[in-house]
Amino acid sequence: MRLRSTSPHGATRLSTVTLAALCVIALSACGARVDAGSPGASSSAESCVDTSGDTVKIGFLNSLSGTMAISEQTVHDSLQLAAQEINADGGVLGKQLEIVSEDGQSEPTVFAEKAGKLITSDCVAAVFGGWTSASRKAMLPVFEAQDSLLFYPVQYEGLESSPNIFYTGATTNQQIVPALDYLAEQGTKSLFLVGSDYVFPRTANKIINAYAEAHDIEIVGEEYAPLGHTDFSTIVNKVKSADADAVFNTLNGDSNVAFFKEYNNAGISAHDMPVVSVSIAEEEVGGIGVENIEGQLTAWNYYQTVDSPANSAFVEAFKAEYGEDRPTSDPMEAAYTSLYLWKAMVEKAESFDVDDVTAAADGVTFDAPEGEVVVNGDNHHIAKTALIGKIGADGLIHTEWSSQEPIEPDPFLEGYDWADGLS
Amino acid sequence: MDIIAQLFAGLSLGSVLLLAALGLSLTFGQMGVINMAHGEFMMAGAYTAFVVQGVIGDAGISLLVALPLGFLVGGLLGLLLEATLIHRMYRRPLDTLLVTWGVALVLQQVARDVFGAPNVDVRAPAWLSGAVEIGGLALPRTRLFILALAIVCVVALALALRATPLGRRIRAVVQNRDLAEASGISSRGTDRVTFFVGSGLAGIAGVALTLLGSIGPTLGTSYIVDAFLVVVAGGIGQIKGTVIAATALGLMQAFFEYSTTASVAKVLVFVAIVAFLQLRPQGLVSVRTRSLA
Amino acid sequence: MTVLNALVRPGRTRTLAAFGLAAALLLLAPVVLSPFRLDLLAKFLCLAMVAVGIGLAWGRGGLLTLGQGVYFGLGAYLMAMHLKLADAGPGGVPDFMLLYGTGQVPGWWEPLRSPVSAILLILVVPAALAALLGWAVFTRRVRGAYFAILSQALAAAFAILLIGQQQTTGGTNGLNGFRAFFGYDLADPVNKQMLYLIAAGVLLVMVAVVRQLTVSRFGELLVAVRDQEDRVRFLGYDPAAVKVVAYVVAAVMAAVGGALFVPIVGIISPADVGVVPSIGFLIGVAIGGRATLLGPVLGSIAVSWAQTSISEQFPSGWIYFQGALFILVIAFLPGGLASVAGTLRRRPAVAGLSERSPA
Amino acid sequence: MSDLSPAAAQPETEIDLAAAEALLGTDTSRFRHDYLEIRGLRVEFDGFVAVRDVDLTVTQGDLRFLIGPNGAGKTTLIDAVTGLVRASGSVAFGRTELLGRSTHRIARAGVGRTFQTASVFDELTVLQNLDIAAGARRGPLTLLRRRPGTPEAVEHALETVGLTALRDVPAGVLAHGQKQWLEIGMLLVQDAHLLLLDEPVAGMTQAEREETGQLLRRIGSQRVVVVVEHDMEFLRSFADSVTVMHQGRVLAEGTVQEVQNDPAVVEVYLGAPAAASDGAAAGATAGAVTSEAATSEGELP
Repeated sequence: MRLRSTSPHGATRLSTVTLAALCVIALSACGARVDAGSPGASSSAESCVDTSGDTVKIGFLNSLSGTMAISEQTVHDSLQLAAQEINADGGVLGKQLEIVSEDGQSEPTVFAEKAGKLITSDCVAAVFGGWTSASRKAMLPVFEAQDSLLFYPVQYEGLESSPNIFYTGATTNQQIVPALDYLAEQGTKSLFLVGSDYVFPRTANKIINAYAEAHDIEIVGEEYAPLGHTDFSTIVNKVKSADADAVFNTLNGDSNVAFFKEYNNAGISAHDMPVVSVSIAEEEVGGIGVENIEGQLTAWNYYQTVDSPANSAFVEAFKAEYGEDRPTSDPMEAAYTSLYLWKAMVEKAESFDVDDVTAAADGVTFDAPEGEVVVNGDNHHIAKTALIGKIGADGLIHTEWSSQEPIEPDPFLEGYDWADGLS
Repeated sequence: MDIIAQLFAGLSLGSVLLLAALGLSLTFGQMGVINMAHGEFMMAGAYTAFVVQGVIGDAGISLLVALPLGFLVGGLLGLLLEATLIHRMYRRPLDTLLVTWGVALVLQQVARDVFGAPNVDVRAPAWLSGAVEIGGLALPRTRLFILALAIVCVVALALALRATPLGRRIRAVVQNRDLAEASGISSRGTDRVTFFVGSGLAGIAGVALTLLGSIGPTLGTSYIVDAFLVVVAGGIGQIKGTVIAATALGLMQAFFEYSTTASVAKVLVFVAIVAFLQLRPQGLVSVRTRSLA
Repeated sequence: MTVLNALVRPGRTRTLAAFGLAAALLLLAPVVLSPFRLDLLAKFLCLAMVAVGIGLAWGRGGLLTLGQGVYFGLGAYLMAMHLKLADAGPGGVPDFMLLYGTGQVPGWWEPLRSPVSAILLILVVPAALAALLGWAVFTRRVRGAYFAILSQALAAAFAILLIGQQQTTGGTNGLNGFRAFFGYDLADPVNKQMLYLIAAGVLLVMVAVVRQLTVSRFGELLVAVRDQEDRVRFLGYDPAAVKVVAYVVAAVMAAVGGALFVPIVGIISPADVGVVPSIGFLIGVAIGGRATLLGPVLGSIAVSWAQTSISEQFPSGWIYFQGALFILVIAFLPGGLASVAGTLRRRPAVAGLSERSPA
Repeated sequence: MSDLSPAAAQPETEIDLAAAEALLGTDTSRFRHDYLEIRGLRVEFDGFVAVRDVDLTVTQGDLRFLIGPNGAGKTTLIDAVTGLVRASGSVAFGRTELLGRSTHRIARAGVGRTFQTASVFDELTVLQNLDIAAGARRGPLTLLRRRPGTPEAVEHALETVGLTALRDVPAGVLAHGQKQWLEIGMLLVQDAHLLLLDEPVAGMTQAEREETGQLLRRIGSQRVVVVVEHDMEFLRSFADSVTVMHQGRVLAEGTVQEVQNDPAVVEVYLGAPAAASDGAAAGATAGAVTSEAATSEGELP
């Protein structure tokens, strides 16, 4: 009996020895490889994009599941639409586009992983997608390391410029600054800032504070709610007692619904204290409820109601493809535009090679639904026209004010004196 | 005046938490089942309100129809869950947590596939829009309505548990399953009814929440952690504890949020609960039992 | 007698053989897999480290911890902070602080400049937090569902805290864009391979540690505490101390997994540490067999692999699949796949799941 | 599962008193002349007084039985001594005051107990159960290593309670009586010097009772032992003295004979004043006590 209970001892020792041996092998092996490969040999993998056939692969990377699916699905849809149109029209440089779709699952790490897969396993010529800043920040090192291209279609907080990313949404001087210009023009003397607690609202509010100081506007309150926050009675109480001329709203997603219902129920009207939102597009109006948000303001570069032939064609094609009840919005339009811009760049470069495409990018134009846009080759953003809109009873947004002409992108706000020291 | 406004905000938040937690205090508190899909039953209630409004149109009537219907939808989902999965797991309470988490994931995705990913809107009836002015204080009607609804639910549940034969059966099974069975009470039947009522309350909470926030597939996830904290802090097996804990949490969140920020307030509330459980590990109100455990 | 013996004690030779096989496969992987797939596998191994710890705390100790993301996140953030500081160079300021913060490195970041103290902190900080929290909770006899819910709330609070401290933690963006790992260029595929081998080695060490813990007297005591906490108390032990040890070991393993996750994946953000990922860690453990040694590792790797490959095919299919896994495995196969694979082992594995409800 | 049913797989087991000598013989001088002294003990649950004004002294060599109707406070008394419920008054074991200490510290002071429903670690083997019981004073390094063999005390305990052949069987598959013995074995290796046994022979066969009684008597000669028991036959055979509790108080105390003849005891058990002091009353008492034991099975643990 005793023998049996002691016998396993040998086994443990053996396993420990095996383990130690394995670890030594593993570590010594890799040590050697590092010595051999590390100094200066750190070149990124050669591109494996195959352009020899009559198709070329591109990647769409959007969150089709998880919390961000609500927004990113729409971007995905309009990217598909653009690809179909381009293919029907003969493709790019005579090659049909072959779409590889990946789901970012609303998680930055998955975006990084899938970006790597699209570039190195699927060998796509360019990737279109991303929505949250976190997902873009997660993908950025991947695209830089692999020297591949990302087209990012959403307005964002600026302060970024990567040679491997084209930003087709607005940067701050094309959305937030014009909105402030508009408010100042309307005689706004005090502002209350409400935002979700993450990078875009915090950066936006930093800019707003600097602008306000230079333009004699008083910031009477600045509140942040955790992402997904659902109870806004306290924040609305604060807004109400602050009694500002207007509210600048950088809340994200679901929180907008709770905020506007609370705002309305507290008896504050768009007339007393208008709210300017920078994250609410046509898609979101339905979820918030038109009755809760009618008359409030938004700042974008595109509305479904924009009056131009290009937009009529876009809206018509979109509705034909996805249904009459589906509205079009700014990020959708920016995504749609991004694919056409890439096409134009490739055709100008007459090459799918990343270096050739970026070299050819400067000055490329496209007659987008929002109006003509021009690529800035220095910072990889595009010149866009700013539009302040008012939400109507029909659930659509109607332009109230326009910057009249495209504003040159300035992601680091270098052209604004008051913004010194912001970045 | 700000203090009074915050007092109301806190009470109102407390009433929302209470609605979310009341059903849990039955299923978790009385039956020991950790139902993570409770939040999704709330979501089902909210979508019920959406569908009902689509059919009826009039916001007022549809709300009044949706409340009992939401109870029914939540309850039936709960019944289904109990009958297919939970009933075989009463001896493994921790495992119910993971199983119902799986159910929650599936229900969320079902909602996404059926109703689409974007949020939908349920209009509040005219008689609930705007605020009631009392001494210069504007109290939103929707919040007053939810406060009243929470009170009604608590009173009805307390009466049902105390005064009806069904309630007596529920309490008997909770206190001693074997003895109750020996005295002829069908514990299977009682379990089902308890789960039905608990889940039905989640449905009602979901309908009520359409007045305040967004209606989307992830509606439930925003409430589930807070709701469980309420039940834990309130103590097992007593509605009284749940009511006090919900109110206290609501007030704490409102006042912390007022003096700091919403993020910090959430963290502070959590710290307060951990500290509180140091003092009273069994929660506010606990039933002493003479057993080893 | 011998039959009974075999029933009670998992075959040692078999465990050893499985261990050796796993080691061989791990060593073989770099030869067979493309760099991208190898990177993925390395990431899975990091997640499997969390699973090994959960296997000990939950499978053996009955501590259903829904907050392992906190320790995973602590390890990951500490490592990420060190990498950011190292990239910035001596006295330098990480790029995101220049953009979104004050442009100053906060004092509590400074200890992470030195590689040695960074590694020490990665081990010590999570261990200290777990010890403190575990001690507070377990000595007050908070257990079972209460413990699970508290640990879940901890994960929620931790994520909110990280998001709220944008200037010093990167907020929702998290920390990313690392160039080097202790002086080795992260863009170099050879160094990626080295990272993979380190992860594989660390994982094997962890498995060996857990094995030693489970076959030791401590392992028996842990099972005793799981099944009859009060009885153990009447024998003169403090069950809280036993639980704290298991909890701390699990926390440290999660932290190390997180620390290696950072250079391998290149990013850590609050989305990887909150409530949802914390529960996600459990599914692999449950599928593999929570009370077995290799079950959690294999289950975790299998689930990660399934997540990647299924979501490549059917975007929303993964959610259904994950939900179905939770439901089917936990409800109908509580011993995990290990209980099917080894019919001989079935009895102890299944019996291990009858918890005594605290309430 | 079915092939593991206790009846099918297990050999007969029996108590080995000779082996107990080795365990009890290793007695250190630490606990010589032990005694349990309870003074003014009071236990209250939310206003309900479960135990009040209890004074009780039990010395080494006096195998004490504690009896009383359901709800008399017997188990609560043991709970109070072992720190499971909060109590006021004084409980001293030797010179050590036990009240106010945590349960595991009380256990380390040499107090051990069993439960009405045998509580062993079902998933661990008999050997592992005993090894854990023997190890409360082990250092961390010992704990983190595998058991190098069977400790001597555990070996003796296995022989004493007759479970040597079943040492590697999970305790969960043991027969009811065997579990009870295992618990007693655990108390022995735990080196408890105050043993509190809650219905140790409930559910045992007559032969098993006899053996258990012999063992308890042997233990009682060198340890302080308190047995809560309803079985009057067993009590008469083995008790050195008896304490009767009723409604939280001590009703009577003395030898078996004295207690059986106590009018107060008779009144409690029969619900009427004792008529006469003849043997009939005593017999009636015994009968009443036994029948009470039969109903006590339904009592909550």
